[in-house]
Amino acid sequence: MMKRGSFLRVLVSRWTVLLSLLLIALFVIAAVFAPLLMPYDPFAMDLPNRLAPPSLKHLLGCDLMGRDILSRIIYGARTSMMIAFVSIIIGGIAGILLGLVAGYFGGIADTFIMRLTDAMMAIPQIVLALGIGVALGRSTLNLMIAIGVSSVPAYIRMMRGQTVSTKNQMYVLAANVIGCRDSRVMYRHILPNSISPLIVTATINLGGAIMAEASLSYLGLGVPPEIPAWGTMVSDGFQYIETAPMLSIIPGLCIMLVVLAFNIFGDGLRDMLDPRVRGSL
Amino acid sequence: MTQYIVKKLFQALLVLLIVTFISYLIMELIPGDAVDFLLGLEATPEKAAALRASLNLDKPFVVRYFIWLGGLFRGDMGTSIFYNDSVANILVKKLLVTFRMGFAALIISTAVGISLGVVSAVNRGGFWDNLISFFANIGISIPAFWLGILFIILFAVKMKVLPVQGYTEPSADFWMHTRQMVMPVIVTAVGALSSMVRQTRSAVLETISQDYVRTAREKGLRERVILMKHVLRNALIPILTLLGMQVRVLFGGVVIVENIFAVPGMGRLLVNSVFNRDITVVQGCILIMGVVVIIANLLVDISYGFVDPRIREIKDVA
Amino acid sequence: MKKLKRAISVLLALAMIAAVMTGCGGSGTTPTPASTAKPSAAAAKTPVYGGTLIVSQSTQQFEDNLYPPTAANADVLQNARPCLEPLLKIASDGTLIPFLVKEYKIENNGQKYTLILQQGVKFHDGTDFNAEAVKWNIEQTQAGKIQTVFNTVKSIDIIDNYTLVLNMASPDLFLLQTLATSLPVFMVSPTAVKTNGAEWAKTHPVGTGPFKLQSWDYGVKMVYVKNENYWGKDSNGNKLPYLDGITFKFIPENVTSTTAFKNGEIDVLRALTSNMITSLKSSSKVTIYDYAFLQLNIWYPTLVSGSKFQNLKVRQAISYALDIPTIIKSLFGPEFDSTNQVSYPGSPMYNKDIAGYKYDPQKAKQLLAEAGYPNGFDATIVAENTPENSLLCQTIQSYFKAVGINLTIDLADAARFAQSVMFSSWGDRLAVIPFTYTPDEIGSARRVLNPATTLFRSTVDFPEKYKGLVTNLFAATTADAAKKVYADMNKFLIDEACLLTPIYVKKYAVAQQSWVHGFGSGADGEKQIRYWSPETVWKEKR
Amino acid sequence: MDKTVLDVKNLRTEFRMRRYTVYAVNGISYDIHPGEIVGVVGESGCGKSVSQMSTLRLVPSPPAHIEGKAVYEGKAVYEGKDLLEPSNGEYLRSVRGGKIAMIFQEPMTSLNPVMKVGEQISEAIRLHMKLGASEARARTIELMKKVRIPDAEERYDSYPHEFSGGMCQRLMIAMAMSCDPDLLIADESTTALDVTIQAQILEMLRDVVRETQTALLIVTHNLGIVARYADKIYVMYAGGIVEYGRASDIFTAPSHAYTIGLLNSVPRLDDDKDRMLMPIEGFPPNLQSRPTGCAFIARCAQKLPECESRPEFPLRKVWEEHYSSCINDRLDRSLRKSDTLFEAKKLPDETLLEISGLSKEFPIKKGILFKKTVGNVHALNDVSLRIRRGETLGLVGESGCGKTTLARSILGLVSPTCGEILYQGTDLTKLDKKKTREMRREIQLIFQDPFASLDPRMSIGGIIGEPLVVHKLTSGKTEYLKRVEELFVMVGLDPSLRDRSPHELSGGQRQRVGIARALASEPSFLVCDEPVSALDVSVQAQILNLLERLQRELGLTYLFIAHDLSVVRHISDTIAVMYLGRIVEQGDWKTLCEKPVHPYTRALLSAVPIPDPEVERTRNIEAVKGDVPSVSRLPSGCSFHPRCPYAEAGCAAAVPELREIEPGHYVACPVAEAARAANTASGSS
Repeated sequence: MMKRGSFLRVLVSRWTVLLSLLLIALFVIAAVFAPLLMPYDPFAMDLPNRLAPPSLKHLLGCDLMGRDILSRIIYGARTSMMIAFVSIIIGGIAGILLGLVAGYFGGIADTFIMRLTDAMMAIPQIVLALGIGVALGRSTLNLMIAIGVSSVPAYIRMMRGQTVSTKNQMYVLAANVIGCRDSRVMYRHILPNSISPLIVTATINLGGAIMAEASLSYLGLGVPPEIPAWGTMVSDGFQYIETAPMLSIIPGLCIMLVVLAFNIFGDGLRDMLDPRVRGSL
Repeated sequence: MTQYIVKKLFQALLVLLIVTFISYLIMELIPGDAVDFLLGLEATPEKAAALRASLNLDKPFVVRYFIWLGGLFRGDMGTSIFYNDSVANILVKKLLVTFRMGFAALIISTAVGISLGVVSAVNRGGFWDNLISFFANIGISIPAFWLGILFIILFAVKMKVLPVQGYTEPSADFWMHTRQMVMPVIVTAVGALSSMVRQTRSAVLETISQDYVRTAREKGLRERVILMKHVLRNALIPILTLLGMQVRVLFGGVVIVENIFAVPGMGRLLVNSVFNRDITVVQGCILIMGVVVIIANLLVDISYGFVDPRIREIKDVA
Repeated sequence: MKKLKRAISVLLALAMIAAVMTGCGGSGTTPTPASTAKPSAAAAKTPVYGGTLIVSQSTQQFEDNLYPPTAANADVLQNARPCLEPLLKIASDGTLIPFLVKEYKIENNGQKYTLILQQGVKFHDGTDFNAEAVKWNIEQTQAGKIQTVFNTVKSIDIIDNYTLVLNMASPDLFLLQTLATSLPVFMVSPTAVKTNGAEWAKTHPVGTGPFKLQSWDYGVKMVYVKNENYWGKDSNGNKLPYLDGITFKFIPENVTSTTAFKNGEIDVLRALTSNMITSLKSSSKVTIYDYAFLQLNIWYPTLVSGSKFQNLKVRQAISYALDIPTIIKSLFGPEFDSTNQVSYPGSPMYNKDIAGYKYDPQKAKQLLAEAGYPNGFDATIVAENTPENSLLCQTIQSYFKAVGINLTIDLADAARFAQSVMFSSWGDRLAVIPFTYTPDEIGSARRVLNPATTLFRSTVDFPEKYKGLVTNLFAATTADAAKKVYADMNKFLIDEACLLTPIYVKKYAVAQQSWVHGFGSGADGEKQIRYWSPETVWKEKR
Repeated sequence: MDKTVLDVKNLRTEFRMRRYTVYAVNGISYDIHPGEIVGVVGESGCGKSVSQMSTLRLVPSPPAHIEGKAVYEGKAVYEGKDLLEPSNGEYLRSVRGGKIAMIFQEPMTSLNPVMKVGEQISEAIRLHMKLGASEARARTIELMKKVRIPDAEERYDSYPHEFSGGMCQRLMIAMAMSCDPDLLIADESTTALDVTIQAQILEMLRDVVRETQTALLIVTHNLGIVARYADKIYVMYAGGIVEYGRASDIFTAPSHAYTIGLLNSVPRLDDDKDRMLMPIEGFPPNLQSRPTGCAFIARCAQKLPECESRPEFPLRKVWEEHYSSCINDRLDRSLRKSDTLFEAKKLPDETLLEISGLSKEFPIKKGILFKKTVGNVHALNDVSLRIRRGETLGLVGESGCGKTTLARSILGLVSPTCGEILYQGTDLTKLDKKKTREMRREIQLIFQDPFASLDPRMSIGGIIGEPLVVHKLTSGKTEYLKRVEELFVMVGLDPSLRDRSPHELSGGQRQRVGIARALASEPSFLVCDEPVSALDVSVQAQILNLLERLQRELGLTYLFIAHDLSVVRHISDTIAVMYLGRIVEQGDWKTLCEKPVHPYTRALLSAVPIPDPEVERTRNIEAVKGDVPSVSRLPSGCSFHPRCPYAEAGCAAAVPELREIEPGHYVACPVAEAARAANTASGSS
């Protein structure tokens, strides 16, 4: 990898990447320090000012149960981020292992895993997630499992391609020549060299996971109702779109901005980690 | 070439079989079945048992799957528990609706996507490139249903230009049909369009840096000729691969959009059936979605043969 | 697919509970609708012919079966009303209106009924509507086992082509009232069903109605066109129906349907939710019929061994902990009402001297302490996954937190709710369960508040005293006797055993464009929203 | 000779990247006359290719992602017009491909894979010569015949992937010559080809150029090619011309320290065995800083005190038409003898490795589900070899001759179809997985591509130390670090590089890391698979000397595989020549190089140009007909007979046996002696 200093300096050189980095930082800070930043308790009901418009007291107004929208958005960041990261981890780990095995050993293992992946890829991700979600029932953990499992095929396909191309490199042959076992070759040589495409896919999928959470909650499968999550807030806010549009528009906007930030950052990262490009930035 | 096609066909059939097994397995895992739902509180144990037997719900999961599969080979996709009508004739109407919308979205996203992708790749780093890439990035980040509702408020409520919902057969009233289809098609197409632009751009950039493009330039050909005859023909291969994937993305989009705009398509039927535990209809929908996606990929694989001579005579040298 | 759609689905599932009307001599009087709507100015204007009425509601969930003898779903059958007609109609004040049956005579204390039929009426397939057809329809309904209104009919004699006599096994003075108000018994052409079979009949209703079913796309659209040779005439002799056709449109997304209504694309929007009402209130005439059809209660699993809810004090503490009136007033729309018992304020069955539990958090805390839970306990509440339930549970959760109970919410989708709550023990959890008044309160009470139903059999332990009251309810022959027993049952359930905590009562709300007349209030004063008469509806030219 | 085709006046090309600039070409001037052949020589990174591209303003197509732009200064005058003038853009486009044509290094990737070959050639003709489609097609076919492409009519419509490397290069030449250019630039056009094919192509190119009086500019790093073909030679270093002059003067009186260093570091077929290669120490310059003074000063062994102080070094006249920028006019040009006596290397006759009857076939499978074999690739057939301890066996052969498959079989990476490999008595082919892995300590491999064979994600120390960890050769951290340090020193690497990653090192340093890694498990047998062919000439010498020193110090045995005969002759004790999976001739280095018997060995030897114009003037090349046949359809009998000038009827019938015509000298050709006799009679050595 490039020396630490120049890596960041180069990454930040493109203003769009800088902006997206800022947005992601904001999102992470909001998620981690949620309890400190929230002006009100996101669960506290205050029936008199139900659907109150934005005011000085409540910057973004109140939702249908009189809870402060700003606090719920901040807390929602935590839930959405947690869901995004955990589902990435679930999808990623399963995908990497299966992809690695399929790519490295080839033969029947490869055909079996790849045909299974093709089959799961033939079903749209939202339908897969819906099926799994309904099977498990409505809870935050189940939602994460649903999004994670339905994103596994994408990781398998990416990891297998990467393993097949890395496997034919000379340094992998060299590792065999000096007597490494298959397992050592995989985790010591093939995995580290597939890290960069993996990180890029993960960042772009982070955005995808947040959107999946939103779509699933629209279809009725989101997190338990009292826990604020952006997707649920958008779908619950639908009913009152004419009377209180803020209820849906703001969380929708947050989702878009964060997903946009992750995508731009993902692109920037890919250019950064691509050796051919590194020289020119 | 034919050998290559036959090989791909075999693979497609195998994958389709696995698709049906996966969807049957998921439906099996979902607790509760249509019978309790249907009979309501009047469910006397004998009545429930009788209905379950008639629908083969009492048999073990694997047996039921093979009965369904057997039926499939005889061309009968089973009867819907809910609408007690054959799945085929429920699906046929809904299929047309979804295909019309999906196909229109595919055409738009492909045509516009590829041309914008090429434009932004050709003047790399220029104004147009940044502008197109920026909007493409936004395009993939917007959740479909949120955009749908924004469209409804903007066009239907405030500007009262387009009808809010509903679906009229094109044969009945073509003008009304198109007006109703404008918003759903655009909302479905946005996501697919944006990812198409991004992928075409990287495919074209990759091809521009190849040696034969330098040779073409060295031959003194005009830039436009180089782009058309040399760059695009070679960039077509990765773009085709992407096209196969687009069909899957569009089906996902359609499921959401049909619910917002009350379009009676297959996506909405599928979601309802999952919640109604109407297994045969779910199987029918997923089977058709699977078939379409697999056929799309098959067509893409075959078109490789025409575009790239190297693939035509595949010899598997061990 | 919107969550709200499943709310309707549960209501309809429970409407089926009301489907089976048992017992004899039920009071049969319909609840007096105190219509909050302004008397419609339509009466002054003269009806105009032509136009198609577009009626819309959220997608209904259930088996699309329009063959009366085997149809189990009242709302679905309502959609067949334009082409199928009942023998008799009933006015809002309970008086019977002759329709297909021109006259009727009741002899020897309800043992014998003579029905004289309207003459010159033809089914849509051209065959005659005569005594033979009515006899066949009644026999089919008895065989269908879904509707029980004719169970007590021993035999039917055909006197002549247009008169028939029903001999009752036991005296039943209210047969015709029940017939008019229970799950509608529509007349279907026997020849059509005999030739094409019952399965075909489910999707091809052939009746005597003012319109014919042209096309039906399940869960999407039903299109009716005018029946040219319809038998009916209006009060001053002109031919009916006024409209050229009626189209039912099912739109899952509320926002979409409300916006379409405001744009004038839809004439009548049925089954409104509270937020639809708030958004529609500003723009057009919204009629809320004071016809309550559903109540939601929290039930306690007293039969589950070791459950904390077996302790009466805990149940009472929970009742005191909830400030139901404020919740309803602030969170839910005008079509909701709070009540302290199974019945509702507007209903004749309402028992005034039930104390109920006023909102008193201190008392709740004190009761909890006495019951051995000084700093509260953990609990779970299970409800069906609808927007209203989600709203309700979150509110209950915060009220519970105030008294130390921390509640987790388990929202299950319709099928999972049916499987895990309705038909088996729902374990040591609170359950939010609806109770419907359709078609009449006493009938529902007999069926639902009955310890033997699958709903309560395995989870709620009803004391002996209560079981005695239920047997009396079945035995009550006169309306007043049944009413007395029902009141005692209510008193026991709430004040003595506190086996449930009522939450809200929901009324049926319909939005109607100003140019639509005769939809809610029929020309003959019939305020029934659920059993409307399509032939007298008409639209102004726009 | 008076009219200049192209006159370039201090051409300067810089790549302006976002944060730094690469000074690729720093003000070079040269001119070329019709019919003249000019050679431009230099190591990689000296700007020889970039300068040619710049004259035609062909942005040297950096990978599309690089946003850098090429900035040109100076003039390139052609027919009176300066091509670099932006306003002449349209004119330049008409010149490109028409009047000035180029041939590139990688023939296979320079042709559009999805377009018919003939079309790609006629495309240029129609553009520049304004000919109709049918005339263009006729002209293309005629050109294809001219560059000797068999059955040109049919091959017009076939695709690039159906041609071999050599054939593709011929197509590129046809394309370049298609519009009768005035100047043809061959940019490393034969580097990727085999020696015999390279000889064919260059000979043909020279005849075509002489015949059409086109000017030819050959850009290469191979001094031999330049010596044989070029009239005038320019020597480039770090983006500038350090010396130029007539070919004979440059070789007889090199007057720049760098040129001398180059000449002394190149092994020659005709130099005596104990000659010591004198490598240029250090590694190529970093082009990211603007050069001042003499760029070669860092590596110059004969620099004078004032070399440091002088600001710039113009080209000064040293001889008639011979200019150099080196100010030291008393340069020592002598070759130094190696201080070790090679003859002294007596070889014990203890056999370390014995290969007998080894063959390997890769089946070609076809079919849908159940793959059936339709053909066989005969990689090796019936190879037998003996290598004694401490000996270096050179294995020479062109691409497709099976030398890499042989190397991989010895290492157990490929399991042979039949035959056995005895290593100190144990047969490697019969070992199970675990035992083969243990044997890996004994036998190690050095790779050709130094960059690709090092894991980019690991540090240098980690790479070298990995065998120690894998075989648990050291117990404890300190002993591990000490052993790693020892290995660094052994191969001449600075231990402080331990934490750097491979891409920060030069080619030579990376190859040393490869060698250190191989030595970590103290092997006694090293297989070197083309260890130096990817390196620059000067660095090549460093590695060869290192290998020789290690052999002496550690008593290693080498199997040295290469396609460059001069390198193999320099380092090996005995040499074996392979052709299409068979050993055709084997013998000690002296007899094989000086008295070759097998026609293929002789063709190989004569195809290698010697970096000395006088020798090259008189030598004619034993031309070899046609192209290497495909490995899946081997010709019957002796597989060389279709291309062998002395082939007789018998050759096609039986597969010739490897027979011992002299002690230690084996040959697999029945007519070998007669052919040699006939040949010596005709007076060529």
